[in-house]
Amino acid sequence: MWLTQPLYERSTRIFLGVLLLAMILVTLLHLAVPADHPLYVSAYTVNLFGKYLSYALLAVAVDLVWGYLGILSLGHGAFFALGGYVMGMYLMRQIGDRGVYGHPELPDFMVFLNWDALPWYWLGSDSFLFTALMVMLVPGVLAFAFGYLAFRSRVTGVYLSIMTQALTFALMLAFYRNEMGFGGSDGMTNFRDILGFDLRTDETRLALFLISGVALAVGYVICRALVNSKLGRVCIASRDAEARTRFLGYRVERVQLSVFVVSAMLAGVAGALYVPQVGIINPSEFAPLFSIEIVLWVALGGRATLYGAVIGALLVNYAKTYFTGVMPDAWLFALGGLFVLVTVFLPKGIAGLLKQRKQAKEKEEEVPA
Amino acid sequence: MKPLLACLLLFLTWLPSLSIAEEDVRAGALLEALDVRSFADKGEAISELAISEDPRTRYWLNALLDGSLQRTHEGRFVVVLNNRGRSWPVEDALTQEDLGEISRRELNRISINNSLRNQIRSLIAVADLYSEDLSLRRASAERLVGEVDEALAEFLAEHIEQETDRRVQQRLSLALAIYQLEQGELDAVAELHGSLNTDARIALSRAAAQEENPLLAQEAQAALSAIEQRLKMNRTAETLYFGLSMGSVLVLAAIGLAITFGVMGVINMAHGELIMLGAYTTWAMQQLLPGQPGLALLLSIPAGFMVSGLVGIAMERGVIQFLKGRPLETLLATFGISLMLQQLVRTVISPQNRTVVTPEWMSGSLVVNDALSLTLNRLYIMAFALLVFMALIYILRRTRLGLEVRAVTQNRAMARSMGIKATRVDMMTFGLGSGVAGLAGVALSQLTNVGPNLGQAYIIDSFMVVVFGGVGNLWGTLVAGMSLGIINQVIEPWAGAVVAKILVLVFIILFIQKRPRGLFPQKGRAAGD
Amino acid sequence: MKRLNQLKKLAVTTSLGTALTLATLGSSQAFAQDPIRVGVLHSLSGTMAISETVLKDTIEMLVEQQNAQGGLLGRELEAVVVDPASNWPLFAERARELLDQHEVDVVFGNWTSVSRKAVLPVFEELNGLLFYPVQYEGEESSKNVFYTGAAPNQQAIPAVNYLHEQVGIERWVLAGTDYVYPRTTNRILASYLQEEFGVAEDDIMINYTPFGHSDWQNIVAEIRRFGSQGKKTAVVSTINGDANVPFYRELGNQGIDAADIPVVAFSVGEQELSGIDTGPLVGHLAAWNYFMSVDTDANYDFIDAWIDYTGDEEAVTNDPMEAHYIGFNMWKEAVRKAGTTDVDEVRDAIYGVTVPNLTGGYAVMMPNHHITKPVLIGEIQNNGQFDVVWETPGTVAGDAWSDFLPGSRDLVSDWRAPMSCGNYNVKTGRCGGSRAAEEAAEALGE
Amino acid sequence: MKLLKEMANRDRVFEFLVPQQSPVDVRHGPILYLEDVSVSFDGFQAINKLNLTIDDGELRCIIGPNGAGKTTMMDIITGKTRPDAGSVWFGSRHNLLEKSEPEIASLGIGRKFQKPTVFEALTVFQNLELARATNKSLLPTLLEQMNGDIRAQIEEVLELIGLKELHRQEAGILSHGQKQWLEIGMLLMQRPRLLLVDEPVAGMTEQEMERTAELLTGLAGKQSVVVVEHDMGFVRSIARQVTVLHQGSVLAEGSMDEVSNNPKVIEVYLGEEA
Repeated sequence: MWLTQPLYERSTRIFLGVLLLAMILVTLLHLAVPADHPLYVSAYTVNLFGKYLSYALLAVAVDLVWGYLGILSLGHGAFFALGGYVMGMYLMRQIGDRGVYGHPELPDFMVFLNWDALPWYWLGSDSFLFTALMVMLVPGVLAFAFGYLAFRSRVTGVYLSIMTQALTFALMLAFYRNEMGFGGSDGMTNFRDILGFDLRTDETRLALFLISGVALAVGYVICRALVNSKLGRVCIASRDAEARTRFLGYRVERVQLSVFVVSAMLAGVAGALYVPQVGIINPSEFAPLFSIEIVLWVALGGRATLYGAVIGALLVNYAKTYFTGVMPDAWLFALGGLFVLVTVFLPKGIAGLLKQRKQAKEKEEEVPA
Repeated sequence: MKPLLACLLLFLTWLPSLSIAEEDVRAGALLEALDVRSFADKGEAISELAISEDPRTRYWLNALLDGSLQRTHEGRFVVVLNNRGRSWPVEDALTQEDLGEISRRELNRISINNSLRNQIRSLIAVADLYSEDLSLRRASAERLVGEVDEALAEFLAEHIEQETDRRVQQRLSLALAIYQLEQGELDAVAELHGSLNTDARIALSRAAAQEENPLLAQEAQAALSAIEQRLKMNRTAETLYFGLSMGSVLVLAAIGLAITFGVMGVINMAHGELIMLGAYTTWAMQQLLPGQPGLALLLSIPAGFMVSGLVGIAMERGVIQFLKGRPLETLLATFGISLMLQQLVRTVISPQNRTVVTPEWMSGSLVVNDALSLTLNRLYIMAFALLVFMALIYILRRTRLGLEVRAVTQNRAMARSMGIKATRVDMMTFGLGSGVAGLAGVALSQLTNVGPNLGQAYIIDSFMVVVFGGVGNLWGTLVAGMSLGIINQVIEPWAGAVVAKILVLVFIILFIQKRPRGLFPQKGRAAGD
Repeated sequence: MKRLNQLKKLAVTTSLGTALTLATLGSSQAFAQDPIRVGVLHSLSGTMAISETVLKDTIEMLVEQQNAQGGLLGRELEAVVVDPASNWPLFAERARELLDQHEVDVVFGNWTSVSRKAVLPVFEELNGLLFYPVQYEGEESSKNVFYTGAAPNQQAIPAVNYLHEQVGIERWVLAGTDYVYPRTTNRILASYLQEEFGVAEDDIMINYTPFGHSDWQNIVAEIRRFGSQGKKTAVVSTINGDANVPFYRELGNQGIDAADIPVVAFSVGEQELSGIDTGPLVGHLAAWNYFMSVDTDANYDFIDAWIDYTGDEEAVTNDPMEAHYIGFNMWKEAVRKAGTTDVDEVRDAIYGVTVPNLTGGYAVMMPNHHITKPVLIGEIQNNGQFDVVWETPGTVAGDAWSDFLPGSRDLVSDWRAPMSCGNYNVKTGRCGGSRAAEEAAEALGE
Repeated sequence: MKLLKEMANRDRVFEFLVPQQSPVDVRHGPILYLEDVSVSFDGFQAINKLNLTIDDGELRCIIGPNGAGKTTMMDIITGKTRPDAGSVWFGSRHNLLEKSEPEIASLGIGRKFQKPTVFEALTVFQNLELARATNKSLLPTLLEQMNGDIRAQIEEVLELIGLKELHRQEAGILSHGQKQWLEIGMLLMQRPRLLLVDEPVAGMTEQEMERTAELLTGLAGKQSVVVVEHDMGFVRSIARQVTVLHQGSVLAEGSMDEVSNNPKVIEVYLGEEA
C-alpha cells in the first residue's frame, strides 16, 4: 500500500521517532515534573510548542509545492487562514449565549452589527464534523479554482508567485470588511471550549499540542508517500523540464493542480489547529508578509526535503519568540538578514548542510577501502 | 451683519489722528475687550476693534487670526513671533518693541474659533478691495461671494464701477446678484444663469423652492436645470482626472519595477523601500534647507534618484548578482533587504511619520470653473510621471546604455563576446530602475505619509501594474497603470474604496489567466520559456 | 545607551526638584523586598510602533519617577517590557508570558481594539490587571480590564453636541476606517443624531475606507458636493493613523476650509499631527480628553519631565499618555490603600479612587472600570498643537454600554459586590445578555 | 486501493490510452503528413508553405542550413508551436493541430531535443522509468509500483544505451554524450510509432556515432524515424531518403547522392562548407 510505504524508510522513521520522543518528553516534563523544578515545562511553553507544530505542518505543505513542484506560492497564508476561519466559526458558535450580549445564536460582532440571523455560509458551523470537513474543503476548493485557471493557461514561475500574492492580498482586504460577516478587523476571539472541553485549561492545551504533533506526523507521511511515488518523480520532472515532461505524455497541469490542492488542504488543517491554540483569528493572517515568511522557513530548513521545512519552521519561530522578547529592534534585521544569507550562501538550507556532512563522511570511509 | 458695515468706515479713516499716548490707552482698552471667555463677546470686541481708527488694527487682526496675539500673566498684550519649543520670542502688541523670549507657561492665547476666523477674514477681505495688489483684490472679491449683506450691497453697487480688473468686477457683480436674488429681484436670475458657483446654485434652489413669487421660482428652476446639466459634464471630467492622476501615481511607482523586473528579470521586493528612501530624501532635503520647501523639493529629484540608485547598485553588487537566473531566490533575498531597510529607517530616523511640506506653488488647485478645479500637486505629479516615462524610453531606445541593456537581456553570451561588460550593464540597469523608484518616492512625499511603511503600500500595486501591462514593455506599464487608475476611480463611487480595490485585483488575476503575458506580451523566441 | 539612560534618570530627578533628589539619594540604597513588577505590553516594532512606543516610554518614565520617590510600599518598581510586534496573536502570547512567566502585578498596554480583544481571555483566565489607555468603541466590560481611555460618550457624543449647538451643523459626514471602533462610533452617532437632533436620513453620509487608504480624491470630492447643498456640514472623522495625512492633504488641495466644512477627528492627536504640515489644516477640530496645549502647571510639569526623559525638545505629549498617567496613579493609590499588589484586593480598593488629571481636574475610577474625564474640543493650530475652543462644564463618566445601540442600551456594568457583573441587564434583571437576546431566545422557544 | 493497483500494473487496461495501442491508421498512405504549413514570429517567416510526408517505417533525414526551420517544424509536429496556416496529420485519423503535447506524445510521437534535456535531479533509472510507455494519467501514476517486468524493460534499454553501471547516478552528472544516449533511451522506452530525432550525434565520439547509426537504422521499419542532422558524414551513413529544407520550405528531396548533386542545394550549402 503506497501510503504506508514511507514507514519502511529510514529517514521517515528517524523523523517520526524524534517527533514522538519530543512529544512524550514535553508531556512528561509538563505533567510529572514539579512546577518549581528548572526542567518543568509550563502550560505556556506547551502552548507555544503546539503553535510551532501547526506552523511546521504549514511549512511541509509549502515545501510540497515549492520543493517538488517548483511552484513558489506566496499565498499559502491564505489557505492557512481560511482553515483557521472555519475553525474559528465553529469555536464562535460554541460560545453560545455566553457572549457579552448573551445572544443564543449570533456571535457578538453580529449582534452589534444589528444582524438578526446567521448568514447562510455560517450554516453547519456548529457541527464539529462539518467543520472538520470544511477545514479541508474550503482551502481545497479555492486552491482548485485558482490552480485550475492558472495551470491550464500555464501561468508559472514568477507570474504565479505574484498572482498568489495578489490572491491573499485581495482576501485580506475582503476579510477586513465588516459586511463579510467574519468579524472584520477584530476577527474572532474569546473562544470558550472545543468539543465541550474548556480551551482555558492546561489539559486541553496539552491535548491540542499532542494533536498538532500527530497531525504533523500524518501530514508528513502523506507528503512523503506522495513524493516517493512515481507521481512525485513526475513532479520533480516537471519542475526541472516542464516541456520535456509533456512530451513524455504526462498532463503536467493536472499533476500540478492535484498536488497544489493537497498542499492547500494541509495548510487548512494547520490553520485549524493553530486557531484554538492562539485563541484568535483575524485578517492579518492573510498578510502577504506572513506568506513570504513561511517560504523563508522552508528555504532555511532546505527545499524538497520535507523534514527541512519542519526544522526551518521550528527554528525561525523559536528565534522570533526569543528575539522579539529580548531585543525587539533587532528582530526585523535578523529576519531580513536570514532571508539574504540563506538565499545567497545556503541555497540548500540546513538539510543541505547535513547531506554534505554525510557525503563527506562516506567519502572518508571509502578512501581507506 | 454689523461688522461689515463697520469696516466700510475703517478704511475711510485710515490715517492716525490722535496723539500716541491717548492712542495706547484706547488701544489697550480695545485689546482688553478681546480677552473674554465667550466667543460672542469676542465677536463684538473684534467689530469694535474694526471701527477703531487705530492704524495697528490690521496688525492686530492678523495676529488674532494666526493665534499669535497673546497675553502675559501680568496682563501685557504681546505678539508671539515663533511658537515652537518651550519658550517663545515675543514683541509688545502696542509698542511692537522686542521683549525677548517668554516661557509659554507665562502666556495665554487670545483664542478664536472658526466663526470668528470667518468674521476677521471677511473684514480683511473688504479692506483688501482697496488694496493696490490685484491678487489681493481678486481673493477678497472671491471671498465676498455669498457673504453680501445690505450695507455691503450698497457699497459694492458703487464700488464695482471704480474697480478696473475684469474678474474682480465679475465676482463682485455675481456676489451682488446672489444678494439681489435673495431679495427676490427677478433680473438677478439672468445674471446668475449658467453660473456653476455653489452659492449661486444654492440661492437659485432657494428661490425655486419659495412660493410667494411663482414667476421667480419658475425662472430659477429653469436656470437650475441648465446648471445641473453642466455639473454632470464637469463630474465626468473630474472622475477622469482622478483616474489619470491615480494612474500616474501607479505608473511612477511601477515604472522602476518595469525595468528591474521587466528588463532584468529580478523580482525586487525591496522596490517599495527604494521608493520610501526617495521620500525620506525629500524630507532630509527640507530639513537641510529650512524655509525653502520648493527648492528642497526640486533638489531632491536628483538627490532621491542618486540615493535610491546607489542603494540599488549596492543591492545588485552585494546580493543579486550572486542569484543570476534564480528569479524566485531574488524575490526572497530582496524581501529580506526590504525588511532591513524598513527597520533601519525606524531605528535610525524614527518610527513616526515625517513632515514633508508642500511648497506654495504646489498646493491648492487650478480652477477651471466654479465646479471643476484640478488639484495642483497631482497635476504636477502627472506631468512628472510622463516626463520620467519619456526619459526612460529615450534612455532605453536611444542611448548606448539602452543598446547594451537590450543586447545583454536578449543574448547575454553574445553580448559579452562583443565586448559588452554584462556585469556593469546589470549594475547600471538595476541602478537606473532603483533610481526611478527614488523619483517616485519624491513625488509620493507630496501625496501621502513619509514613514517606514510607505513602501509596503505600493509594492503589490506596482507588481500588478507591471504584470498586467506585460513584463519587459514600458508602454505596457504606462497603459496598464493609467487604465487601472481609471477603472479604480470609476468603480469607487458606487462600490466603495475597499471593494473597488478588491475588484481590480480579481480582475487582474482573471486577466492574467486569459493572457499570461499581460497586455503587450513579448512575442516569439525572445519571450523564452 | 546605558549611560544615556542614566543621564536621563538624573535629568528627571533633578528637574523634579531638590526634595526629590534627596528622595533619590534615600532610595538609592537597596529596596527591602523584591520589586513590584509592572508589565508593559506595547508594540515596539511593526506598524503600530508609530503610536505605541511613546506609551512604553511613558510608563517607564512614571516608574522611574515613582522609584525616585522611594518606590511603592517600600518596594522598588520594575518595568517588564515585551514586544508584541503589532501582531495580534503575539499579543495574547506575550500577555500570557507577562502574567505566567514574569508574574507581573499589573499590565499597562495595548492600542488597537483587536489586540485588546486578543489578550482579554488571557487576563480573565490568569486573573491579571490591564490598564487600557486608548479611546475605544465601548461595548465591552471585563473584570480584569480598566479602560482609562474615552468611551464613545466621553468623546464622540459631546463633540457632535458642540458642532450642533455651537457651530450649527445640520448635515453630517461620518467618515472612518473600516474597523470596529469607527463602525460602532458611527452607528452610535447616527442614531444619536436622528433621535436627539432629528437629523434626516439623507443628511447623514457614512463612508468607510481600508487601513492606510491613500487615494482620497473621490471621497473628498463627494464630501465637497455633499457639503455644498446649502446646509452647514461637518465631517466626523474616525479615520485611523496613516490614512489621515493623505486625507487632510486632499482636503487642503481641494480647497475645503475649516470655515466651510470643519472636520472633527477622534483619532488625530499631537502625535499624528507631528507628521503633517498643519498650515492648511488650521481650524479643523479634534475631540479629546487632553491636549498638550492645556494651560495648567500639572501639564507643564508633565511635559517638561517628558522632554527631559526623551531628550527631545520637540517631543509631544498626547491623550493616551495622559490616560496612562492617570491609570498609573490610580493603580498606585489603590495599591497603597490595599497595602498589597494582590489583584483582587487592588481591584476592590480602586473603585472611587480619585487622582488629579493633567487638565486641572480630577479623575475618579467608576465601578464599571471606566473613569471620569473632561471632554475638550480643540482647533488645530499652525504649530501642530490644538487650541481648546470648548470643553464640557464638568467631567463625564465613561459608559461601557452605549444608550444608543439597541443591543446594549439595557446593559449596565458594576463590578462591585454584590452585583459584580459586566453586563447586567436592567430589563431582565439578570447578569449577561441583552433584551434583544432575550427576545431571540423566546422566539427560539416558541 | 488494491484493485486500482492491479489495474495500474496490468498493461492492457485503459486500452485507448496505452500509446502503442493507439489506432494510427496507415492503411491508405503516410504516417505523417504536413501540408502548406506556415508560421512566423514577429514577421520572420520561419516555416513557409512546408509540405512533407513520412511513410510508415521510413527513416528520413532532414538537412538544411541554420534557420531553415528544422527545429520549428519539430515544434509544430509535437504541438509546442501552433502554425498560422496549413494542416498536420498523424496517420489519416489524427489531426495533430487539435491536440496538446501530452496527447500527441501518447499517440506515439516521441521527440529527442537538439539540446539533450533529461531530468537532471532524477537518476538514469528514474528517467527511463518516467519515459516508459504506460497509462500516464494521474491515479495510475500515483499508485504504480516498481515490479519485475518494468525493471526488465528498463534494464534492457540500459543495456542498449550502455548506461547500466551508471543507472543509480543522477542524470545531472552525465557527460554530454551520455545524456544524448539517455534521451535516446527515453525515446525507446516510449515505444513511439514515430521518432523525431534532433541532432542525435552532436558531441559524440566516432564509435558512439556508429552505434547511434546502427540503432536508428535498426529502429527503422518497426518505427518511423525522422532525423535532423548537420553532420553530413553521419547522414550519409544512415540515409535512404533525404529532405533539404531552406527558408522554411522543401528545397530538394531524394537519395543522398541526388540531393548532394542538386545545384540549388550546393548553392545553398556553399556558404556552409566554405
